[in-house]
Amino acid sequence: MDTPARATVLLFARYAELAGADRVEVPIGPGTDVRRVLQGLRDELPGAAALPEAPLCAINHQQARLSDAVRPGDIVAFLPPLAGG
Amino acid sequence: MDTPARATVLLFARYAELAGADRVEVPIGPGTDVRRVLQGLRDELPGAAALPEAPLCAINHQQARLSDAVRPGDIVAFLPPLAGG
Amino acid sequence: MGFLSEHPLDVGALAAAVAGPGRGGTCTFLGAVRDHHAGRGVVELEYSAYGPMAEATIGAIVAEAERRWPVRVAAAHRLGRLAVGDAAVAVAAAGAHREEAFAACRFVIEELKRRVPIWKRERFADGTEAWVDPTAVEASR
Amino acid sequence: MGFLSEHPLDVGALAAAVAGPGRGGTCTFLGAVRDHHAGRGVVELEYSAYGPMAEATIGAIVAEAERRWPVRVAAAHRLGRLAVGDAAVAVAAAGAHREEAFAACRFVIEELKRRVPIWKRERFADGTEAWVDPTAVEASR
Repeated sequence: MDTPARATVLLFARYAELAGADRVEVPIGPGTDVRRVLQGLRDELPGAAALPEAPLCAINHQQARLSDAVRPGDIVAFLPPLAGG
Repeated sequence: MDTPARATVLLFARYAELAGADRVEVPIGPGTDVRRVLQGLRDELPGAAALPEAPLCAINHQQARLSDAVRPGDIVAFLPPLAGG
Repeated sequence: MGFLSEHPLDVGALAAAVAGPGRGGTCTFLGAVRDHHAGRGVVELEYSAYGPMAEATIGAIVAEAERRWPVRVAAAHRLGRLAVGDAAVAVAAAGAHREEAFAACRFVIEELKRRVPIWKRERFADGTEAWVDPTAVEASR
Repeated sequence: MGFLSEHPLDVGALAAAVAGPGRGGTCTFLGAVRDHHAGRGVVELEYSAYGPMAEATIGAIVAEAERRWPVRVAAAHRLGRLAVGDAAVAVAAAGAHREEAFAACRFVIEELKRRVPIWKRERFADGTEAWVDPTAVEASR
């Protein structure tokens, strides 16, 4: 049997603190989008329930939308409000 | 007999080149204004005839008008178009 | 040229990097850690970044500025712990005339703040700490 | 702080002079001698000034900027012979926020160019020389 397809989730700054993790491997199936990945995090990590409904997100280091598809091997990132400068 | 009242005229940059002098003592009388000082320069220094009719001018290091009065001991300056920076 | 750095920023080096005999105007901006924020005393900041995305975004912003104006631009953002007065972000833009140097420098610092995935945690004079959320802070400025 | 100088300008020193723990944003402008002007190759410039009036005017412009915005400002203008790339004028403005730092820096360079009695003579690549008259030059920029 194949190992299930996976994506990597990165969490930063306050979101990493809330979730208690800054990097999580998640299983993905056909039709998985960023929103479903976020929902999966909430189900797996109690602290992730405190993440907002619609955080900034990225796929493979590029800004993305919650409705964008996630493919095996993708790196999905959830970004708190930016505070550089 | 008193020595005549005088003012000092300063010329800069292109105006000094035209007039062939950068500092001139000029006699002044009652009612002398900057315009009359300029006319006096034209009469005394052949090259000064090439100065414009209404150059920028200053009295005692402060911008002035051609109609401003010139008093004994004043420093009158005629300034080519400014080109700092 | 755009990059992240764990070491102190040198805005003079950025300005030198964009200088050239045809570029008579250089505008720089240096953002340093202030001793106060939203009415509270600040003693230290810690910056963290989503490194690959942040570097790519800084590079994209620099390239946008260089397309939009006839300028050369360099920009850098510091990461790690910074004390009050330490430089957090530096931008230099040079062009033939001052208009484009000012415009490009301002554009780059605005876009850096808006688009680069960097976060900062403030330690206050009273010993507490907090992540900075500019979306919450604007009202109190 | 505003002054004329016969020696090379150091914009970093001006920026350091206006820095402070509450001033998180510093904008600088450095104007350097370009290798071309109005379509001609330039090899050297010579700046001269009406010294007392120029120093007083630079000081007045700095004071105006510091009254108009919550900033500290330093400005300096070079005199004498300059080669291509040499700094002719430098301005630094620091405030709590970048808006006032940019606005004050821009104001000061514009006013310096408009109001300070300084003149420049250009030596061109073809060996000729001429006084710069900005009132004549604007049309050819």
